[in-house]
Amino acid sequence: MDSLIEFSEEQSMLLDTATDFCNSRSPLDKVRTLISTEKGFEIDEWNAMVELGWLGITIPEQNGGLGLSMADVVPIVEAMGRQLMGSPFLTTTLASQALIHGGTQVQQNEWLPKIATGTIATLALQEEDGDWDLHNLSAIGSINNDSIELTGKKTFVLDAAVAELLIVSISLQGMPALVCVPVDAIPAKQIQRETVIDETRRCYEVNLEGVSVPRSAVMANTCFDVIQRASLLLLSAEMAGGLASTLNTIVEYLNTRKQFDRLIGSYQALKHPAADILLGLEAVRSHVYHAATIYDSGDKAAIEAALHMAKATASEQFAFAGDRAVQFHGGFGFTYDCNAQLFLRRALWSQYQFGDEKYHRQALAPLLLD
Amino acid sequence: MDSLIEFSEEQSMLLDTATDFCNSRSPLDKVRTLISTEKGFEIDEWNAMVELGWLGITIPEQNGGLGLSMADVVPIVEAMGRQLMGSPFLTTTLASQALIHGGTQVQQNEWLPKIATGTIATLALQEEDGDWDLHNLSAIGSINNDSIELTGKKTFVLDAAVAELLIVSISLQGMPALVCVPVDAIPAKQIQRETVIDETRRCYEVNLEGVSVPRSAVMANTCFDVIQRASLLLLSAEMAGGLASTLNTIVEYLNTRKQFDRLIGSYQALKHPAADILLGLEAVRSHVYHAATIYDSGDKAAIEAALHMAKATASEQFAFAGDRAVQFHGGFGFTYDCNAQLFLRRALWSQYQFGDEKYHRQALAPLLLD
Amino acid sequence: MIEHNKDLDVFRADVSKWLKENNPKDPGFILPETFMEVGTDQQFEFLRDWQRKVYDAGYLGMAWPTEYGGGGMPQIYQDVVNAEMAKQRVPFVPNTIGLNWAGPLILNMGREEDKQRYIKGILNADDIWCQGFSEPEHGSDLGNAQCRAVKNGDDYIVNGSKIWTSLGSYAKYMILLARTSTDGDNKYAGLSFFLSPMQVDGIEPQPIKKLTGEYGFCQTHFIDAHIPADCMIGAQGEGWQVAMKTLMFERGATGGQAGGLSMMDINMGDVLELAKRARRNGKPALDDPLIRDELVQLLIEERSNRLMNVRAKIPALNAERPNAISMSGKLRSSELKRKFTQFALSLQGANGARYVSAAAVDGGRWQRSYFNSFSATIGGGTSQIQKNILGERVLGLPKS
Amino acid sequence: MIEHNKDLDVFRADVSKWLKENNPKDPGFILPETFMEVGTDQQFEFLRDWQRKVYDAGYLGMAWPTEYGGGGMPQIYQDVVNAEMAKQRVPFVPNTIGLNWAGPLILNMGREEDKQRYIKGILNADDIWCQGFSEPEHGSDLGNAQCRAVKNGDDYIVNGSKIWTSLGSYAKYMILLARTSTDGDNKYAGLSFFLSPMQVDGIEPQPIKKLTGEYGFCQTHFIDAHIPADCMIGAQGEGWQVAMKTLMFERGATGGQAGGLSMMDINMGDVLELAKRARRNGKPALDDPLIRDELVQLLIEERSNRLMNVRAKIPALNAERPNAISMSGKLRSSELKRKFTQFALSLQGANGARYVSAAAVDGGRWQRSYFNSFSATIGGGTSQIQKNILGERVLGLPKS
Repeated sequence: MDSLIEFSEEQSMLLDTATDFCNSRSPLDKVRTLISTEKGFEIDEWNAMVELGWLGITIPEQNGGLGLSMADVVPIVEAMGRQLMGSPFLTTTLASQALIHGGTQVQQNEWLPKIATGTIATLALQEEDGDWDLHNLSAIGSINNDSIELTGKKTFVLDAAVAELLIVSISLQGMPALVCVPVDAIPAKQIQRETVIDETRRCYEVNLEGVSVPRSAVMANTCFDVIQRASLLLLSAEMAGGLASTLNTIVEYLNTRKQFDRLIGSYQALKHPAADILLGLEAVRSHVYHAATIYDSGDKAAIEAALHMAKATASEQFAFAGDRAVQFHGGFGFTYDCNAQLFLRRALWSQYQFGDEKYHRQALAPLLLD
Repeated sequence: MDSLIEFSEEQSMLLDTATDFCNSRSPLDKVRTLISTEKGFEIDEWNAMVELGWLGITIPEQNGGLGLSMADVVPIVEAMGRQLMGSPFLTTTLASQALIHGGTQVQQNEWLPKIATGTIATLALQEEDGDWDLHNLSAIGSINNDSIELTGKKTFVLDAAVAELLIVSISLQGMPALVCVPVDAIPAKQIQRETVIDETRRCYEVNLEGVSVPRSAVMANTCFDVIQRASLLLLSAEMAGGLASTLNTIVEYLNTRKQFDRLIGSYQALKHPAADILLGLEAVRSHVYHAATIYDSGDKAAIEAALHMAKATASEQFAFAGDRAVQFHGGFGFTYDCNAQLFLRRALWSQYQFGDEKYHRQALAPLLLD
Repeated sequence: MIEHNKDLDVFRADVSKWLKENNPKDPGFILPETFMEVGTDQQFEFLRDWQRKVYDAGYLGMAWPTEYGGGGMPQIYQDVVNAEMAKQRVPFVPNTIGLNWAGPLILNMGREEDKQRYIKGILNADDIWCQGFSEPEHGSDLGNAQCRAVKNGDDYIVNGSKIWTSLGSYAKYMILLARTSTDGDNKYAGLSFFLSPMQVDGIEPQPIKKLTGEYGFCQTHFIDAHIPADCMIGAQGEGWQVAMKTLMFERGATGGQAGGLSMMDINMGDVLELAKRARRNGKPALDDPLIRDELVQLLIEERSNRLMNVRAKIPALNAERPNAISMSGKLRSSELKRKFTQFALSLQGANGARYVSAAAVDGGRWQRSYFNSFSATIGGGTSQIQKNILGERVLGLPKS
Repeated sequence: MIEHNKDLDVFRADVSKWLKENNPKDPGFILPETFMEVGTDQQFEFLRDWQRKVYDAGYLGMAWPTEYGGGGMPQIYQDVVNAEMAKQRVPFVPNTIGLNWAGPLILNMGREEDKQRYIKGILNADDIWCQGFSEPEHGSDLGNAQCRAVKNGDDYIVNGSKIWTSLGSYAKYMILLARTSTDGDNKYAGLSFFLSPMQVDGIEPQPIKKLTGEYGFCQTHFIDAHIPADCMIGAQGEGWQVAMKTLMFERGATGGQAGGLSMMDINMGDVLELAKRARRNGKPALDDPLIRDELVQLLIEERSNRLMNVRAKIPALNAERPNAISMSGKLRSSELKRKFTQFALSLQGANGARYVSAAAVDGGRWQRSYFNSFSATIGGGTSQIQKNILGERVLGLPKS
């Protein structure tokens, strides 16, 4: 019987490296500075990540990557989450997963080596109605001889302004499909920045009107299942990191701030919820590393259940911790200067991407009960 | 615009009288003594209540009652709930409501004057499957010339062993019906005491096999709606009383017991939940007296909503308070000697009679949302 | 009584008509929810003008004495106006500290000259008031205020810092709690209360950015600021008592407020309305059984709060703990608001992650409301402290 | 490794077979869930006989030294037995204090003669042990124990009272924490630890009725009871350290327990199974969307606890707070059990209000389990104290 959680030497080293990297490269001061920039990240950091090989972790060796597993990406994303890094790493990794599992040979050969060496790619899956079911699409592709004419809008497209490749979901002849759209194919003014609650993120609305791609842009496999799984795994891992830092922020304040001549951390009204948040964090990290452990096991039902649990737990606990972080910082918590809001905003953004806790619990019900 | 809550001089006097009565007649020591008795109450107390006119409050004057409203019963039942009195008052009052709103002229003239002067009556509505919907019946009445032969079992029949009249719900020619069954019609061995979680209550299983009543025993109106409303009102009122005493029990212990050289009430881990229970109590009492206020207003939708809210809130808050009462009494709370268990048991009994909080919230959904 | 009620009905109709005709149009920019969130000059001017208009129509300070600018009428008329303003959801009147805190206090214990000087300007919004109770280092611990006021001739010289001074940049006056003595073992006895001018050298309100990303509060710095000694209200050393009295007015427990709407109301009715049109996961949010149950729970809680507030007025139903309901009002309403605004995000599916912008559901109002809800769960004594108060003062439990 | 695993598989099959053949039949009376709930002689004898049978088959104390009656085998074999016993849901072995607290302690720090004297009797259930830590007046505050032991020649004379002595009426020995000194400002330094005989004049276990209505605990009174001085384990004044070490064994953090099943397991699998056959409001409970969601939440929580316990063994994933998971184990499992047993009542509709009897769902097991669940949320440090411990010792927050 294999263990429910395994953590390799390799993962352990990646966690250490990534933790050091993110701590030094992404202190919260810098996160705040980057909020006011257009791109939201620094190219130096990006290049350093490429240098470390992180963009190629899951890319097969023949395409210039390391050929490792998603479980090896998890510690990196967790470390980034701790420092609220607003990097295109997450979405680019997800795009490469889509290419690996859904791209044609040609698409893989064209894009994967580029991604491994620093080309940014992203996914354009969401639409205006906020539907978490990726199959419900109003963006449409019409076949016109050898090309496909796109119409409709995609929303919450991460880092679209800096991506060279967008993997776009559309309805094609009544069926969902994914197409590879080079950013050049989209007029710049049709990529508009959106205002999202997490200011460290860059999301864009992409208007597909008038965009045309060759028929060869259609991917071989509309691998929504792979994308969904990969997204839940990495989002949950990132949330585990954010939650850990939220707790640290709370604990630090509780150990510093005095009220009525006592350190406020001595009050059970704050201490006990802090303990609850600790237990939430330990639960979330456990679900994340369990999901990472079985991710490639092939046991579909177990993987689905593990990922739904990870995201449900992460959403609930991180949102709770963010909310309490603001509250427990008192008046200071109500200010923009206090870091509590950074965590709360990240928590809310993550909670509502790819399904919140109620959504995932409802998905779990038939898996666990029937 | 009439006020959402009105409380008459009459009700106020009844509350004072009942509080004094119950405090002196039903101290918790005595409640404990009565637990080990077969009937669970003392005939002296019963006679005193009859003397005070309480049994006739809602009975019309022409039938020997006071012709007042259910709102006037509420303060009495609340006071009884505070002292965990295990009296047949509740079920007898509900039975007289059934007679008033569903009985034939003959039935009313026969039974109501008796009840006003101390005859105990009860309702036999529940069945083995624990269904809260009173319309689903497996007990059956078969018409045989001028009589009706009953079969099936009724459960949770309060005080059946001392009642002279049972109002029994059956399926008659495929339709729900209520029949008046004098206790003499039922062989004594077919009335068996049940073990219920609240030891101050006396519930019985009544086996109807071989019981026969004349056709005239069928009531004029199968007034489940009236019974349901009256039950929810009085149960919620009784629960408000029980909840109030649960809080008092907790507060007293928190102000007496020391741990680590401090009164335990100084710890926020106990103080704050106590404040939560206080707010729960204030909410429950408010719902109860609001429901009492509009009970006879004729605004059916408002009355239904108010009663569902009262019972939902009472069930949730009383069960929570009972649970916390045991926990907060620590080791002592784990003993039978501690009064916390009395309240928890009462809370659970009440929670599962006539629908728990989830059931009533589900009933509220169409009323409030659609 | 019937005659009187009939008059009131006529009056109510008049008010209703006036409000319908005078309710200002959507200004084209997002309005704040309370006076604590006034972040731009545009917003301030719009609301100040509205207050002036309401006052000029005779609908503000109706129960205040005529000699100072009030209406001299029974309180019931102002109550009717307040209810109609809430019903029609007109903008709020922004001089909240003046209307609800300082005004009632001055009318209650001010000298004749104070009343002459301050009351009318409060009502017509010429003189905006702000509040100087909290300090950066002492949050909920008001009694521990360290802002120092030292007598110097006819003045007090003030040094220190106050925080959460809403409208600080617009205010002409501040109700200020400052320490005039550090002697004695009772920290409360060293406090005094001032009706302080704000346009004085050495008083510098510095706007603070809120977690919403907007402005609305100030930190007010006092650097050797000279305040005339006759601005003190109550005797020296009685500041704590005056502050407590002020807070009683604030909470409306004793009446005396000028009236008018003091905030943009958001309630469960709005959440329900949102649930009816919002889409969660591509489907109507109201179709989801878990969403339905959460809505019912929140509606019950809102109803509980309302019924409690009604019951609080019936002494026979509050014999055991007469203050439980009134003392828990802020806790109950603020925590409910935090909960339901947070819940409102979950009705929006992926769009729950948007923020104030045209593409967001209702322009991002719900996200902003959730963030702003913390001002009430933190300000005026955090929810945690409110529970202490309930435990200690209502239930009689020992101090934490 | 493969060879070893193969042996283990054979061994597991043997154990499985033995248990199937020897699992005692339903005794016809309701069995307790843990050693703390043994309320009748019938129950006690049934369980004691079962423990003896398990020991005689070689399946208890398998990793304890052979010279004292143990099996002298690697721990893994006992682990296999424990897992199989849990899987087949055989009755538990009742001498819990001996097997999991006193035995490991004696083996760890007892003298040779102690080991010779006590160990075998613990394993074969000839000598039942009980625990004397808590006192009526000092619940969770073990360090404040007041039960007094005064040296008198070769004896200590003990006066005072201990509470929650499970199996107190059946026990031959007690692990006793008593105060041998009241000097010094450190209350802990005055405590000593005894392996005390119970059949001594002046030691009187008095059964306590639990909130369930059953018996199972005693209050043990000491009235001038003479205990031989050589029953002390550890030096005089070191009782606190010995007690803490004992609690480490209890929690299984350091291994050393004799093994065997120590309680009747009730878990979320049972609740789910109940939900599948129970009727709520006349319909299958599992049809109700709110019930379904609560079940999912509880199943997630159970899974969280299990995964945490697995992760706790991987140092690289516990670098920041190595003790968080192990120190929260009791809190997590006991609170979950309280929650899910309470929830199980709600699956039963009106029948949730029944109690232990034939007519109740599963004989009333769920109602009784809910009541019994408080023994774990209260005993061994209440959940409230567990959260203090997490806050203070794991998060480093200041003392309450």
